[in-house]
Amino acid sequence: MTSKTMNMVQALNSALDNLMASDDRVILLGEDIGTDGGVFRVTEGLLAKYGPERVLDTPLVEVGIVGMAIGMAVQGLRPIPEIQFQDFIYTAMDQIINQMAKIRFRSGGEYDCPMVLRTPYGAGVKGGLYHSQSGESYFAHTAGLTVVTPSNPYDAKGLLVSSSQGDDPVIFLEPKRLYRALKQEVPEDIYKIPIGKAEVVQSGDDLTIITYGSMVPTVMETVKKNQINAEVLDLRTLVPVDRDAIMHSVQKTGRVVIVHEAPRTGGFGGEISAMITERGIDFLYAPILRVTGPDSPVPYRMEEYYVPNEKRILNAVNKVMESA
Amino acid sequence: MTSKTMNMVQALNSALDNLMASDDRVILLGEDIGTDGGVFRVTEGLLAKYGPERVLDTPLVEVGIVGMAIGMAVQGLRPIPEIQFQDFIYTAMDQIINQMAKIRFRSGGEYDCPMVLRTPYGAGVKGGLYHSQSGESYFAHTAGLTVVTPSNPYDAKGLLVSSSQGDDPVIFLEPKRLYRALKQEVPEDIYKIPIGKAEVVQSGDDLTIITYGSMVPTVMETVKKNQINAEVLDLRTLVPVDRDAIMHSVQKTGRVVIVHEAPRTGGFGGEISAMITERGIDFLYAPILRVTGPDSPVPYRMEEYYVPNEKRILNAVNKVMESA
Amino acid sequence: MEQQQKKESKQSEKPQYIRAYAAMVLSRTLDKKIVSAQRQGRVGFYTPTMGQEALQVGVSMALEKEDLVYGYYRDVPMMLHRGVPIETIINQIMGNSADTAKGRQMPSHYTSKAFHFMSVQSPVASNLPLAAGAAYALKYRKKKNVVITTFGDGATSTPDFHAGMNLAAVFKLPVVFVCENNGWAISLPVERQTMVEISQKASAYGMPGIKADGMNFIEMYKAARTAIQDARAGKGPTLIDALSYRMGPHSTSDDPSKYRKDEVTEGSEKDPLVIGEKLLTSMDFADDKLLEKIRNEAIKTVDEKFDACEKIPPPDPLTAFQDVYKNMTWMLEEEVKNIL
Amino acid sequence: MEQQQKKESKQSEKPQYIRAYAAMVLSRTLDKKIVSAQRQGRVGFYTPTMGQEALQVGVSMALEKEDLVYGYYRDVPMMLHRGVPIETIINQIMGNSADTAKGRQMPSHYTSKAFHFMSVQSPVASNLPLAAGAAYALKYRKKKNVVITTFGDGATSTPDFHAGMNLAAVFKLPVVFVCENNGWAISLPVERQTMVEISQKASAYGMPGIKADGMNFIEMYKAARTAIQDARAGKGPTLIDALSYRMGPHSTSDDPSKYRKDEVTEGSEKDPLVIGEKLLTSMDFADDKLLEKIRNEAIKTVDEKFDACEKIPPPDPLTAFQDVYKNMTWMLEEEVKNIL
Ligand SMILES: Cc1ncc(C[n+]2csc(CCOP(=O)(O)OP(=O)(O)O)c2C)c(N)n1
Ligand SMILES: Cc1ncc(C[n+]2csc(CCOP(=O)(O)OP(=O)(O)O)c2C)c(N)n1
Ligand SMILES: [Mg+2]
Ligand SMILES: [Mg+2]
Repeated sequence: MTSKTMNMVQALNSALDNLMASDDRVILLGEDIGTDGGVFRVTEGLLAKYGPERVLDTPLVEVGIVGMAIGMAVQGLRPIPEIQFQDFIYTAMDQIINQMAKIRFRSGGEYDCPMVLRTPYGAGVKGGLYHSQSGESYFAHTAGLTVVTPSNPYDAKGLLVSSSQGDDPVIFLEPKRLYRALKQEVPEDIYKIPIGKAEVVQSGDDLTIITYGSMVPTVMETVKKNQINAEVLDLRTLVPVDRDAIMHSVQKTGRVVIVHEAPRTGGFGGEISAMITERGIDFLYAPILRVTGPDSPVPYRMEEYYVPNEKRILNAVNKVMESA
Repeated sequence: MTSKTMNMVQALNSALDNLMASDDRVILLGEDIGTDGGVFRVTEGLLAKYGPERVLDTPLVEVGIVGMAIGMAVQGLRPIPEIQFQDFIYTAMDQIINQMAKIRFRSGGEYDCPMVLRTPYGAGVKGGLYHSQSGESYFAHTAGLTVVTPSNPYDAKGLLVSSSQGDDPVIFLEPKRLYRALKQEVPEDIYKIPIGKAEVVQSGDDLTIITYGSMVPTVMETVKKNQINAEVLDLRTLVPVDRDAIMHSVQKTGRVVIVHEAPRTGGFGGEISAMITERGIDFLYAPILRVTGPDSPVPYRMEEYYVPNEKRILNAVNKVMESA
Repeated sequence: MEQQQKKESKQSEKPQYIRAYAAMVLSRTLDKKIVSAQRQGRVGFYTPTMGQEALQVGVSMALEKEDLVYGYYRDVPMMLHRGVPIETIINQIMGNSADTAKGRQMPSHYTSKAFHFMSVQSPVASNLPLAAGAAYALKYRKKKNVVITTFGDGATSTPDFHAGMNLAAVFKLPVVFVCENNGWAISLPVERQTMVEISQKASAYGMPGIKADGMNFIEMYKAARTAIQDARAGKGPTLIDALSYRMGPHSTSDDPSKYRKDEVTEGSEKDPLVIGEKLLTSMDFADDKLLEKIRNEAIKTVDEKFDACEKIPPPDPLTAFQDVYKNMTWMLEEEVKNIL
Repeated sequence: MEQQQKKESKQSEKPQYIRAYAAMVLSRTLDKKIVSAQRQGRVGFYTPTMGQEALQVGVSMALEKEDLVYGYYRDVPMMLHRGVPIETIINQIMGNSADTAKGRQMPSHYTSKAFHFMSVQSPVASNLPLAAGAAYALKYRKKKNVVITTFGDGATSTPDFHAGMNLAAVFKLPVVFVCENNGWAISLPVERQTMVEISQKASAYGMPGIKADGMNFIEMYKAARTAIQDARAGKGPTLIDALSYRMGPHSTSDDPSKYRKDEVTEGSEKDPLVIGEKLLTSMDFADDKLLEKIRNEAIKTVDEKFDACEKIPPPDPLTAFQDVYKNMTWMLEEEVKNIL
């Protein structure tokens, strides 16, 4: 299998290319994804290669993009709609919560809805409060949806392929701050990374740091730079989350820090924390701490104060390590 | 102050009446709230009393109801829009998340958005998956929103008055299963119950049961019937939640059960649990358990299996009490 | 001779028309049965269809077997005419173990994949963008079928109407939008829903807008046929404003006396069934005896089937938690263990 | 004599027209300054306005001081014409401590309550239902003011357009919908956004739809004046399709060469500024010298103000976390303590 050095945008593009080549049920639709190649270039070249019947530049209507994709999926296609920024997904929220997530259930399993809703999320491009949101919690709380977020090019491709070839609707959240942040060797052929499995990015004994998506590199840099003997888990799938990987690590280390970019209150970190403590507290040596975005919108000029950074992660790690 | 026996619908109606009588900035708008008096009768009689300029029967468009209310609020009125069922609020989600919650912030405080978005939520009327949802987590995760849910007629009125007379936008979730479930003496005059304060419904020493809205009566019945020496907290406000009341009780009892109707994953129970454990685990004698709706849509015929009940609450209480 | 031919061609239409009328009668009979059963506490909830039979049957007459319907909660007459077994409808109303949707949905939320009837959702109009997507799938697969999507007059104010209409027009999709304009959205009359006639809305999207007499099943059939033929021929979508009247309450929970005086009553000359009868007799397709027979058969069928379906046991509680995903998540497994 | 009168009335319009032209020039000058500053890394992002000056100034000419504007990210010419200080705009672009919105929003998201310019959001068209609500508030208070809301051609496909238009029509609100139809929504030409002319969309709501030459500020002024007068007189809303052209890229992040050939270039005879100059000279309101003076003044103003604003320090980091609620929540206080 030949491979190539790719950033995340290129890896996603390669995944879409493979998926479209191997299955004519795969259709892309969204704003500016055709002629323009997508505002982040994820779909570049695909219109030329697969034609306007499979790469649809749509009018400006997210509820229509998602709703139309659902209709395609219900009738046997495998659409992959794109929402230009996750911040603009909310007009489609009714389609997501009341249609996409519930079709299999409400039809008694007669119909299903295999599709992947891709969207870039998170801060990092100085986009202010409307181009920086991390809304994973809204989706994670919606039964029927699978929620996936990659943290590197290799995973991005493998997870997107698995998402599209699965049987259930997937919300696929792409951390835009990592789109061009790092390059990796990525196979040019199609391959899968399983949904529902976390990755142990680094083994360690002193504590477990649980994170995902946009925060993985920040956590890893902090851990390396400060030589922290942490086990770092990259969840990769938020729903269904990898309970076994989490519990395995936590029972080993007895100390937990959770890191995500979304606001703390009602963020996915709360779920992870609760999940751990309801399975027992005897193995915990310290309070479970969360390092998250604050309960406020993402500011433009002061973005760097918003996003969790080395200092804040280190603070939490130190606090957790100090506890008896 | 004269009072009257009222159910929750009547108490809410009385609050709206008082608010409208005392402040001509208060405007109601929504589907079927005028001539029909609202499908649950909460606005009954108000069109006749205050006229069509203050009680607006709107076309069928939630995004418009909410968006128009925001525009009114920005221009100095105090609208109280109604969404007929919380399940149908999602087409307005962009207005809620990106406008209502962010106007004060994004305008540097030049504009504000004092309004109350009322909506009935939860199961209990055999409404199936589209007339039974408990979506409080979506709102609780949205910085800028205050989230309130009453559990009895007296609180319903006092909290609605406070919500409408406050300075920030409020999501006001009315547990429809309790609309006519119990009656209380409720003052006919206007009064307030403070936002952000939980109520200790029952004092106790063995454990703390934290709940809110639709589940309060179920918890209380279980506790009374089984003579459990529990401290029962009714949160009343989810955001900002009453940290002090929670920590005070939990530090006293050392055991916690959280009960809500919404699905577990990403539910508000996770937030409460995480909030407690990040403040310390030394005072906990047992894992924090959650009794919640399952991670599935609410079924029609088998509704009673979905909603937390005595058996499940008791199970959790027993487990928590058994822990050393 | 011309006269003669006309008569013959007319004669060949007879079975089709009789079948249409029979479906209307069956639906009306079932409607009344369910409403009265609801009053007796034997049914939880229902949205009656009375007044919308002719328009739905008219549309259905113009459809082919493999055409897709993205309908809504009042589409019983259309389902019956398309051949959906009456049991499918009653079992759904009961939410019993024979229900295609396993008792999960509120009454009036039907599913029948076998008859290409997409499962009904409650949020008004959110089937419209799906209908556009389904039509896209047909077009992409070069199938000669069309999609019909139905919705009420209130639905025209929603985001999903705007989205579905525009997308269908922009991509020139084989979909026909049928507004079952019954004059009311619960308590709001259509005159306060919008300042224009519904058919007028088509002009904002660049598609034809047809106003049709939805109380006359033959008129409706003709209007639908034109639109469906156009869609099938690749000429793109049409909006049909099917003028009708909601003769019953919005639902069994609704009390229309709060907000209106009923304008069309059963058996009056505006009743679509009465109009249908007149059409059939004036064409010499039916006489009172035949009509009577059809009515009696409907009553017999409805009574029998209703009683039989009522005896079917409820679903196994476990089914209330299945089909959320293809395979049950560990979370749900854990929760179900606590519940059952 | 008639001739004479006409000339006099015309003469009285002169200051108004010169002021309009000056605002267009000032906006164009600022536009170019910001774009070049962005290339130098002195500005983070910007959505140029080139090509939309005439339409905006034309609308603004027809407004009164207390009228409200619910605008969008390209409304710099309108703001300047209404008298918003140029510093307000530059400080917003910089996100510095003098910005009305305290550096919280991306560039091009202006706020000026002093000039009744509602703070701009990014989600396309979501200002429209707000505009309807604001208009309701004016009507309720029996004020004689109107609301103007602006948005692009792409915006017409959104839920919020449909909602705002219908509500304004149903409640007969004093609001004018101005579609700044610049032909493109990023890479999508308006012909693929919808199958009809934008003005046509008004007919779906029962309001007048006017097509206006948005490249000619006087034509635009006349169209806007009619609509605004109607709204002020209680005749309800109007939709104006202001035909124009996005002469620049969608934003400084966009590369239009990927999807189009520019059709209107600066200084060409389609340029709204060139058209404006011709109008003024043909009416004898201005000669080359005056035009030159206006241009030079604009350059001087822009250069001076830009340099001055650039020196203003960034906001105190704490301000990034204020105004979420009137009073900071305990959660945020706790979090901010960890952050700062
Ligand atoms: C989005 C949404 N809002 C509100 C409701 C509650 N509701 C159910 S039916 C209905 C009226 C629908 O009227 P119309 O579209 O005319 O259809 P009809 O019932 O008259 O056939 C309303 C408001 C809903 N189901 N969905
Ligand atoms: C709801 C929403 N979807 C997508 C975007 C991303 N986006 C920003 S501007 C734009 C195009 C807008 O086009 P138009 O309405 O014609 O305005 P113009 O930029 O041409 O002035 C898009 C797609 C957005 N801001 N909001
Ligand atoms: Mg109707
Ligand atoms: Mg445009």
